[in-house]
Amino acid sequence: MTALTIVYFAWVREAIGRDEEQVDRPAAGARIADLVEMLAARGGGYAQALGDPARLRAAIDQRFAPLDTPIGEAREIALFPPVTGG
Amino acid sequence: MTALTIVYFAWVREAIGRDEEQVDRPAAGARIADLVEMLAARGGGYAQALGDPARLRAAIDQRFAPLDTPIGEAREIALFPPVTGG
Amino acid sequence: MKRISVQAQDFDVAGEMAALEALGGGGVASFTGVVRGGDGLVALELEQYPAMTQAQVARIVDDAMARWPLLGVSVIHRYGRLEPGARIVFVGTASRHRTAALESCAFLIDWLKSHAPFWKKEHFEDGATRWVEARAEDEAKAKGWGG
Amino acid sequence: MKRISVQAQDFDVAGEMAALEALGGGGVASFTGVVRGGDGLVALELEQYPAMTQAQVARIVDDAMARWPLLGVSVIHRYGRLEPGARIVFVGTASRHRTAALESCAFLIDWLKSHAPFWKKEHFEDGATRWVEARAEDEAKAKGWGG
Repeated sequence: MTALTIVYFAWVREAIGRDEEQVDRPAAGARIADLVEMLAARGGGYAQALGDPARLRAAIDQRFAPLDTPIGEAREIALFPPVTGG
Repeated sequence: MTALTIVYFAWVREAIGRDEEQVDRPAAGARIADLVEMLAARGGGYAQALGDPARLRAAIDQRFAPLDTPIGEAREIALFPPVTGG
Repeated sequence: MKRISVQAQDFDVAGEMAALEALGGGGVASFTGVVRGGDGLVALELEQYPAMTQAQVARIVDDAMARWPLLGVSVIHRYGRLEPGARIVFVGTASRHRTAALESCAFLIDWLKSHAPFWKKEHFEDGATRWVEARAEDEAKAKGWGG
Repeated sequence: MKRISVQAQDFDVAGEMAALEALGGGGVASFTGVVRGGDGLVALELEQYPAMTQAQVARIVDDAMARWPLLGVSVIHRYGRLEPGARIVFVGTASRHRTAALESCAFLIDWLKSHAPFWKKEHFEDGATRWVEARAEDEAKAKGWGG
């Protein structure tokens, strides 16, 4: 199965120290929250950026999605703080 | 006592055929509505312009005022249709 | 900043906007009214009550500045003969708070519609003319702001 | 008319306004957001999600055009490093109905605040930086429009 691209923005990106990476696709049925938990378990900047999911927002294939959304066939997951545009 | 200036706008002005005139000051206690009735009684364009007070609005000394406002010491009464600015 | 002008000539929207942006607020809201064409309209003639207009518009602007935390307000209202496409009115507001800028802009234009002493006469290509009638809806909108 | 641009460079408010006025509607509403200075702020850095931004803004504009009878919408959002006084965002709407123009303009800016993938980082004169936190108020405003 293809890898999954994860992209990071704002302080999530800064804490992790990269703006994009490829990860192995999680098991079928995994949700974004499962991916976040898995990444946070790496510790360091990952734990700092992703340890408190309540502070995070996400998008699947460039569309906003709640953290409990199944990853399914997605190609790109984005993790970031609540947006502050306008 | 000084005369009272009456100014007309929009179709009130057109029907009467003038934009301003001086009239004798009505008796003490008279309201704008009394003035309107008096002027309408002149007939012709006056009756056409002022015969239906419900279609009129007024100002006393450059401030909007309901037709039942006493004329008092006013120097200028304006009679016109509802405004359509903006 | 408070700029009020009742004038016959056209105005420079960019200049007004730039002056409001320069006040250092977070947001500038504006509304520009333009003469709508169609139905054979060749011109809109705006009559005003000169002795009253400027003071009445100033009162409306003061009301807005009392109700919202505004850094600046600019209101320009034209009179005279205006052809389709011509600007009639400009309202611009600047505030640190975008909601204050947007709401006060809406308030001002609603209030000008029903409380500024202007009357519009339509001129049509067949020579006919018609005074625009006030719409009950406009009066209701202005009343909706209370005060 | 539907114009959407996500760009680093500044934009020409007058040109956008003129294009909206030329649509023949009765009214053009606009909101321009400007970087606020103060508290030692030297710059605001706007990060975006490039693959998503344009499409997401287009969806918000389509929502507005579905909800209000609009003749035209123009949305410009900048990214990159912006100094105090610089324009960040422009929303312009044109409609035959002033209420539609004003309401849709407010809707669009509220929606951009909480649904466009931008993040703001403040840079201060002492070298400190701080990511701007989303305000619950902005989210509530966007939700207030329903949909």
